[in-house]
Amino acid sequence: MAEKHKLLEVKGLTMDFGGLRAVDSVSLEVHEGEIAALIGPNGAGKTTFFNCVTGIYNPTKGDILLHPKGLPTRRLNGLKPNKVTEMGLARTFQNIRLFSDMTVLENVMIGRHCRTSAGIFRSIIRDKGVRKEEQEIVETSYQLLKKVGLAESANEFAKNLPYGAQRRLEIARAMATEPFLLLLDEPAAGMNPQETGDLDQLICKISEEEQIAILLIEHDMKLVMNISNPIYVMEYGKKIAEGSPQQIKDHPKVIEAYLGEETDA
Amino acid sequence: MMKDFKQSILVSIWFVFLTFPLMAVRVNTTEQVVEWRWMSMVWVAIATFSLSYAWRYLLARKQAKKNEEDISHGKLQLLMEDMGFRYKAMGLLLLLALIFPLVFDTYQNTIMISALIYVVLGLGLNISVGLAGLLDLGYVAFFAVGAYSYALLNHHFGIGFWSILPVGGIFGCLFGVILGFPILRLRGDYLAIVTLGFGMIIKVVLENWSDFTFGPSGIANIDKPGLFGMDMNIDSSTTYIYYIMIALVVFTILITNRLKNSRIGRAWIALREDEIACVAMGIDMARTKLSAYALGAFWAGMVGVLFAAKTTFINPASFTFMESAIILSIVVLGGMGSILGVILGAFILILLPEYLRAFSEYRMLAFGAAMVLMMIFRPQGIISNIRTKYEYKKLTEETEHG
Amino acid sequence: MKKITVLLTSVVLSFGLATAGFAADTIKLGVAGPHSGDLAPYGIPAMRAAQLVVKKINAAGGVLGKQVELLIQDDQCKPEMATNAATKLVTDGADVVLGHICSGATKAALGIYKDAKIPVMSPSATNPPLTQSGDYPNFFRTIASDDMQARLAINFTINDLGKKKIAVLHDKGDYGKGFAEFAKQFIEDSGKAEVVLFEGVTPGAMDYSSIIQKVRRENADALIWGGYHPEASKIVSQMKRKRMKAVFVSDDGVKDDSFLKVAGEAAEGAYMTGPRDLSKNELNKAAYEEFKAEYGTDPGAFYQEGYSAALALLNAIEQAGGTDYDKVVEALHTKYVETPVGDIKFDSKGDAEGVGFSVYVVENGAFKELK
Amino acid sequence: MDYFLELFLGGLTRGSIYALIALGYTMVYGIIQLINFAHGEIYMIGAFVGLIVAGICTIYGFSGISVLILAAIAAIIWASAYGYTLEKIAYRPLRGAPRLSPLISAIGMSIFLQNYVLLAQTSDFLPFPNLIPDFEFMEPVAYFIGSPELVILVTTFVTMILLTLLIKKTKVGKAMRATQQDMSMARLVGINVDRIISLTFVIGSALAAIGGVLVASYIGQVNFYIGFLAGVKAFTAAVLGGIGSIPGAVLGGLVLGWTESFAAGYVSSDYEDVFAFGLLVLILILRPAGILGKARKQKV
Repeated sequence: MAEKHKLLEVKGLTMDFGGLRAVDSVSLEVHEGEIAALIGPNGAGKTTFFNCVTGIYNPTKGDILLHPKGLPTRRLNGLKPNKVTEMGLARTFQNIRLFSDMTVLENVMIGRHCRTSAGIFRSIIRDKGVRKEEQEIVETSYQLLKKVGLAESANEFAKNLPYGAQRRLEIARAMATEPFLLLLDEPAAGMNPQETGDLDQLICKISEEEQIAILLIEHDMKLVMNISNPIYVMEYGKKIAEGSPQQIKDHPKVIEAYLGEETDA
Repeated sequence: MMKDFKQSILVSIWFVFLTFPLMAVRVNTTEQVVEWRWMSMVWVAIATFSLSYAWRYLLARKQAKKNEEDISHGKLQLLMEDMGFRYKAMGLLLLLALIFPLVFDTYQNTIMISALIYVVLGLGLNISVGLAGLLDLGYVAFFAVGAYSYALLNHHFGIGFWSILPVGGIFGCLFGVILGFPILRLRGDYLAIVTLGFGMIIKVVLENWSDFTFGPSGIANIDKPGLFGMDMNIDSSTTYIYYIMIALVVFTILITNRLKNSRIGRAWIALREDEIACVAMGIDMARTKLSAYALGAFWAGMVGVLFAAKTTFINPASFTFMESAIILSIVVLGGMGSILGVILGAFILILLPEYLRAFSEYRMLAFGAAMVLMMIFRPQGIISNIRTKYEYKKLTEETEHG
Repeated sequence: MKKITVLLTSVVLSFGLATAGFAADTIKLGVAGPHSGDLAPYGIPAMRAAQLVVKKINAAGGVLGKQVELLIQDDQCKPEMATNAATKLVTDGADVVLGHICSGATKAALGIYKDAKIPVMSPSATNPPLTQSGDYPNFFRTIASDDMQARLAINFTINDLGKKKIAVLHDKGDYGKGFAEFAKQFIEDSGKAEVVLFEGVTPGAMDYSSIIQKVRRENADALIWGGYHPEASKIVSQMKRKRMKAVFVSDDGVKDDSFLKVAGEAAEGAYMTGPRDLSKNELNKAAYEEFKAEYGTDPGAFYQEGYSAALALLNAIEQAGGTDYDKVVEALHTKYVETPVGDIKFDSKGDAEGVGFSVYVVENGAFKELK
Repeated sequence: MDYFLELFLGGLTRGSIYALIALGYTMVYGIIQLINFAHGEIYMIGAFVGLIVAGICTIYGFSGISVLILAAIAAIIWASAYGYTLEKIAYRPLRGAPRLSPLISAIGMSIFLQNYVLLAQTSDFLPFPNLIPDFEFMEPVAYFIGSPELVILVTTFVTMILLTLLIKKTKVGKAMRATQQDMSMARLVGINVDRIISLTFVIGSALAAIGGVLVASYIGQVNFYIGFLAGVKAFTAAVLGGIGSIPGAVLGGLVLGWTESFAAGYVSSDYEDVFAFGLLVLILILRPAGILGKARKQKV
């Protein structure tokens, strides 16, 4: 098998908050078709890492490079989050951030914003092109809802969805931005085993059917071990291990980190 | 039962204590007299005793509703969401609006024009506050920009109403962009204080820059809107302005409604709901905020022109923070984001005090209290935002077959 | 839904009430001014004056045998409300109007009255262009205009007090800034003194210490203040505290008992202009007693002027033999009428002849007329 | 140089009052991230209660600095009571609501309180009795600093030291700091967060009341509207210094006081407010967290 195309390349990423180093020269790569995972105990700096990659924080040091297929490489450091998303990198949030007073369908429609173009004047005039674009937005969004199994609740308020469904809605919304790399921040947090199983399948399905590479943060090792490869492990802001699930399982530092946490809890 | 009673007693004792110095005593240090008003304490006690019951009942009901989830739609709300009824109601309203001046006298028309001016102001502010969630406490500044652009251009160059009407809107818009550019990075509450500051700065400039704005004495003899050079007396020109205003309101409703249900409108609402998620979904925050702010300003500028033409005299005293507060309460009470609600809000807040002149002293007191109570018990306003229904099932079927 | 019905009913009802009620053949005297809101103290005395005059005249048989009916409208001194009030008065068929109180509101309303051919007389709008611009032939007033006040104040400061370096401050308001600008112009025209400082202060600001320091740095020997008494009290208190010797000269807005009480000792020696002392005028005494008998308190601002305006307007109708606009205006210009502010008629521009200002000084906690 | 010193002292006096009021804004904001718009009204109510007490005393023939202290105590008691009630009625039911809701509620409360005092009392300016005697020892310097200024400076200085001690040294202060850091964490370790929030309002209101009485006796008059401008300015000061930071509020107050004083002294008092707000906008653009504020990263 030929070398897979490298999509995201993070080199020596460091993020300081005042005197505190939340992420300490972490490097990581995601290739086409992969479901990569970033795991680690609470407070290891995973979410900060995500925030740096998606432009919410501007990293102190290091490079974040995006290699879209067929397009020149882009450095993401310091880019605004919306630019990052436009580039084809979408994310979900650890503590769900839906637009709670909008309907489920509208939430996904927001994801289409950066792929559509109607401006103020055209929205007022509402010419044929705009009407067609609106139709396309509704259409695509509805299809995405179907894909994540939320078509039935399209007209409900997002805040009224059950927890698991809200997580899936976040994924659908992110997918509406047409990413080639999807970053999921603890997608299984707070789910029961049944829901987690469904989510497993959904993630695999997205990866296969949509040709979207996935980088996910997970706290729960089990989910990760089933579906991801490679896995990166962080602790106290540093990367302590990387490799296949098997390698990670046997890695002494990982065992230490997780055992230590286990006794804490 | 007993517990409630005890609690209410405590509440009323507390309020008697609280209001004692301000309500029971009146010291006139100019005349050197002290006036004791013990009766007011009795009233306070009775009023707070009964209000505390109402308060607890309403809070409990709010809690219960929260648990029931989303069955909060009242009858009025449901009626309003019925499209057929809405069209009929709108048609009827428009008809009523059109025959209004034929039935009522000039005075009623003038009052109605004032109310309609506030409808447009409310709808404009609704874009930035209601839809995009940008609290603007200096909105009246844009109103002033519009009014002064007409007054000055008319005074110096004699340019007529119709040519300035769009120009006023564009000036308002431009000001929105100029002021908005540096400050829209700020978080919600900072934005509120800075816009408040801008509102005050504009007033200070209008007062001080006498060479340009004629200072506090204002500009008089502004032309009323002309109609093919016809000479109009006060009655017919009021009626004429009334119809212009109706047209402007209809125009505003049409456009804001279209914007609300567009790609841009959705981005505004998303921005209000969650800024971070919004940018993460690829929406350019600065641009979206700026567009909301500037479009809000556009309407204020436009209706400012009409205001100047209507009163024929303007001075800085018409553009105070209180005006901004009144417009804000129209939006809040009517229902943030809801076009229908804002219209209703404007009519209630402007017409009611006009017809209940006897209570006009209590007007601002009631505004303030209503703003607080609305936020607590009915944050969605009198008529909450009516959700757009998207047609998708049919389309989906079509694509699947085709 | 029920709430809405109640609301609608009340709105409809009030429409009905507002439009109903055209009485028989009467002479309608409109009265407009601030009767609520923070400026109400300036509007209510004139309104009561009109009520008292009308009561008295009606009891004596009315004007030309007709009873006088009062139409009272509140404008809160706001231009937009003033136009509403004016329209209402025109619609209700007012023959003459007593008002408005604030210059801004008056300016806004005058166009409407002009179109409807209604004579208007203000007891308090002192803004000079109201008469001097010639735009409003239907406008009259029973109070002298700001420039007269300013001229008197400046003459007094320069000629009687012999001051050379004058600082002019104002409150950025319509009245205060207008007065200050005239003062500045008259000082410059006189050639005998110079304006060393001309600035506005923010009403309601915490203190005026910096501006007071500035006045001292400029070595001003007189401070002219254009504005009202709350700020004036702050200024004189701070001047006293800073041990400043400059004299304080101001306008009618400061000649208020509150100024004496708030500023206390600091007010001693302050000069201000104000309407001529009329306590010796018989009509004025009578008007004062009437008010005292009816309301039990002192009348307040613009009572005499309001009383005089009501008398002048009704007298003009009497003289003209009807409410015809041209005849009433003619009568106002030509026929003298005895009022609490003196024996007056109106010049071609609408200013009252025979109404004037005096300079007062604060002495032992009271205003004393100087000339 | 004299002139500079005079302006400096004038700005210091004004700024220290701003600082007293700004502390209330900053403490409340630090804990519940709310601009308590009605805080200026609390200041006004403090001044009014002080006027009522002082007025009654002087009418019955008492005078002097002890009356001022009595008036201040009454002002503190009632202003605190109003602050406490304000939080309970207008803000507590809105905890967890969208950010805009409590802010609008606060604006509503501000309008309400203003008009409440207007209707219950009067719209006129009422003279505040002159209770601060001219100290003999101040006579040589009375030229640029008077006794009232001295009283204001000393009082604010002492108040701020007491406040610092309260926050740094006492158990309550620790609980307040903990709640400010992380409300849910504070709740977990057994701090009664609701009570701490109430307490914050009470302390903030007490400070505003002190400011109110000081200003009233300094400028000698009170009316229902004095809270609006003072509140806006004090809030500006709090934001300048870095909202949420207590030393920041003090610094912000002083910086604002000096800005206004020097602007009026060296440029023109016509545009005093423009300078104040211009400075605010400038600071917010250059340093959004204020002079001493820490950039508070929102948790994502």
